[in-house]
Amino acid sequence: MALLLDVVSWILLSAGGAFVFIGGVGILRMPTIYTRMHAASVTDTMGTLLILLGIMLQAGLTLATVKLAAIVVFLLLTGPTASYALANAALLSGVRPELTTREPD
Amino acid sequence: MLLLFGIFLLTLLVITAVAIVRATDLFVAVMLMGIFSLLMAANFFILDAADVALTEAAIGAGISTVLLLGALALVPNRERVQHTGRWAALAVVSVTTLIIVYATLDKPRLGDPNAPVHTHVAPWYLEFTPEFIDIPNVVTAVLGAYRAYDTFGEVIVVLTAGIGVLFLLGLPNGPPHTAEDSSRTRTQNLGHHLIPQVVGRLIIPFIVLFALYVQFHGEYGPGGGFQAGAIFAAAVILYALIEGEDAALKILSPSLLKALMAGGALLYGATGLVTMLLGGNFLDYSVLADDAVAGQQWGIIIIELGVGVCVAGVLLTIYHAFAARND
Amino acid sequence: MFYVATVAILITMALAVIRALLGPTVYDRVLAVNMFGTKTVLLLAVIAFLYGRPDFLDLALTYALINFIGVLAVLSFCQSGDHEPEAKDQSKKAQP
Amino acid sequence: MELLGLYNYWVFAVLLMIGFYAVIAKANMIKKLLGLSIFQAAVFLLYITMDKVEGGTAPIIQPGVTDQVFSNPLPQVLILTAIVVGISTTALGLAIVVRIKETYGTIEEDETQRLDEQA
Repeated sequence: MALLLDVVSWILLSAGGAFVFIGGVGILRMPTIYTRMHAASVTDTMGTLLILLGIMLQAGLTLATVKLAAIVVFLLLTGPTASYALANAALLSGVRPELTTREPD
Repeated sequence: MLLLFGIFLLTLLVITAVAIVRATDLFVAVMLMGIFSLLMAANFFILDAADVALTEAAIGAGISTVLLLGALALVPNRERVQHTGRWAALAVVSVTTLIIVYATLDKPRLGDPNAPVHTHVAPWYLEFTPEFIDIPNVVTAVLGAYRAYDTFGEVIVVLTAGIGVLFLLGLPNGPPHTAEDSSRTRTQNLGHHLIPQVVGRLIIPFIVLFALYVQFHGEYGPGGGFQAGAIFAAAVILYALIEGEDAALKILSPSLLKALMAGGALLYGATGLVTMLLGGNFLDYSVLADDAVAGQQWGIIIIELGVGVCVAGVLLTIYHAFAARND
Repeated sequence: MFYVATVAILITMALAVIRALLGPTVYDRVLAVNMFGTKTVLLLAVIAFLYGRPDFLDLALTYALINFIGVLAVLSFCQSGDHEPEAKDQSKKAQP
Repeated sequence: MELLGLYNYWVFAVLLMIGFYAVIAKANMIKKLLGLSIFQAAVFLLYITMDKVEGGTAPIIQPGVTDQVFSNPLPQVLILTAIVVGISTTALGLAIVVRIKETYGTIEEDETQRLDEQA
């Protein structure tokens, strides 16, 4: 049982790490601000969820798990809000999304 | 392994600091200060200073950015590029850096248990706190009881800074704006942005609750008055951002804020006077209860409350002072 | 087992810092700061468990609760009108 | 490995001087204040580096756990209060800068000095 928990949380942590890393590559390599925002916010949600779930499995039924669950809930609420506010601020100041595909350089 | 993580984070810290100094757009510099603060908090945590990391988190994760942006809205955002004296300054700085690095070669290595700093008073604190004060968090014990004079001084400095900002900028006086100003207010806040408003309203109670937890759990885990005051101030600032200045000032009016500022410091000082009246020394809490240990615990809880109220009052006063200038 | 996740988070933090330094618009930097904040929450949570002191999750909770206030402040700073951030210097590139 | 134990102090030295450079070489007053914040953060780092003990943990006593090594609580107390004092004094500095802007119309140090000399 303990071994199974370890294996599952290992998988969750590694997958979460992979998502987080993909988000990092996305924020660096995507061409415009809105695409970068997309890469960052989507992978943020998934990576956060997986990593914190993996830690939760290790913590077991303790106060720490409750706190981790609270962190997950608050991050799921505030992350998209921050993305919304940021996209709005960018749009307000006149950075337009690029709707056509660009010729590869 | 954790040592390597620390080195990695410290390197990022240096890179960010260089970028802050090089940025010509002050808005960019303020944003980079956000990253700088996050890195500092992570480093503090890796260096086993949970309380300090929590303080940096509470201050850096909202309040410092908000205050800097509040000031930046009142001054030009762009730094004028000038080149006079750059090389002289660079030379001075480089030479001094080398001298300090040379001086550090004699410092004890990181984590050396025989370093002089660990052999003087710290072992005494760690050994006798369970006996004299009996709370798990030694940092809170040192802050509230052993070095209470020191902390009182710091609270007075915070209060003085708040009074100074009041003298320089002032708070809006009189009743908050009414109907004829409401059109102006609507464009000032984020009220027409539905998502931040809904999420903000949902999350503000939790932030206040968490501030209370940090305030009263500070004897058992990381936390205390300084952190709780900052977190509470962050909650009210969030309210002001989504509902508008006037709504926030209606709840915590300028006169109430001034009362909180002074009252928190006064509570701290009054505790000291009470202990003197009861026959002890200034801020020697042993006389507050029949049992000396229980008295110490009561004293710490009371002065932490005073610290929290004072810090929250000062930070909110400063925020409102900058926001009021923005009209 | 926490080390894999920690290393991934640290590398991502470095990538976010690079984006914050490169810009080109101020909003890229704000995005990087925000992402860096989420990654710090994760890092603090993971390190709390690496140290075996799960009671230090309070720190991660603090950031999870109040880190987005900074971005909201940026939004209200931007919409207050005459103080448009001037660093649209290279943002023309992003416009068609 | 022996020298890596000093890395924190070197970062302290470099950060301190980066902040100092901003204070002496930049004319913009907000930039000077940001430099001062970096300077301050460097000092925080120095103190917190000194509190670390090899194999130690934060000085919060866990019930039922004995023979734990704790890091030094004293530097933590000093820095904890200093962080809050730091933000308050930075805010005071920002307030002064705002008033200078209202009086002189600029926040560049050399321009305010020139205006002073003309007056």
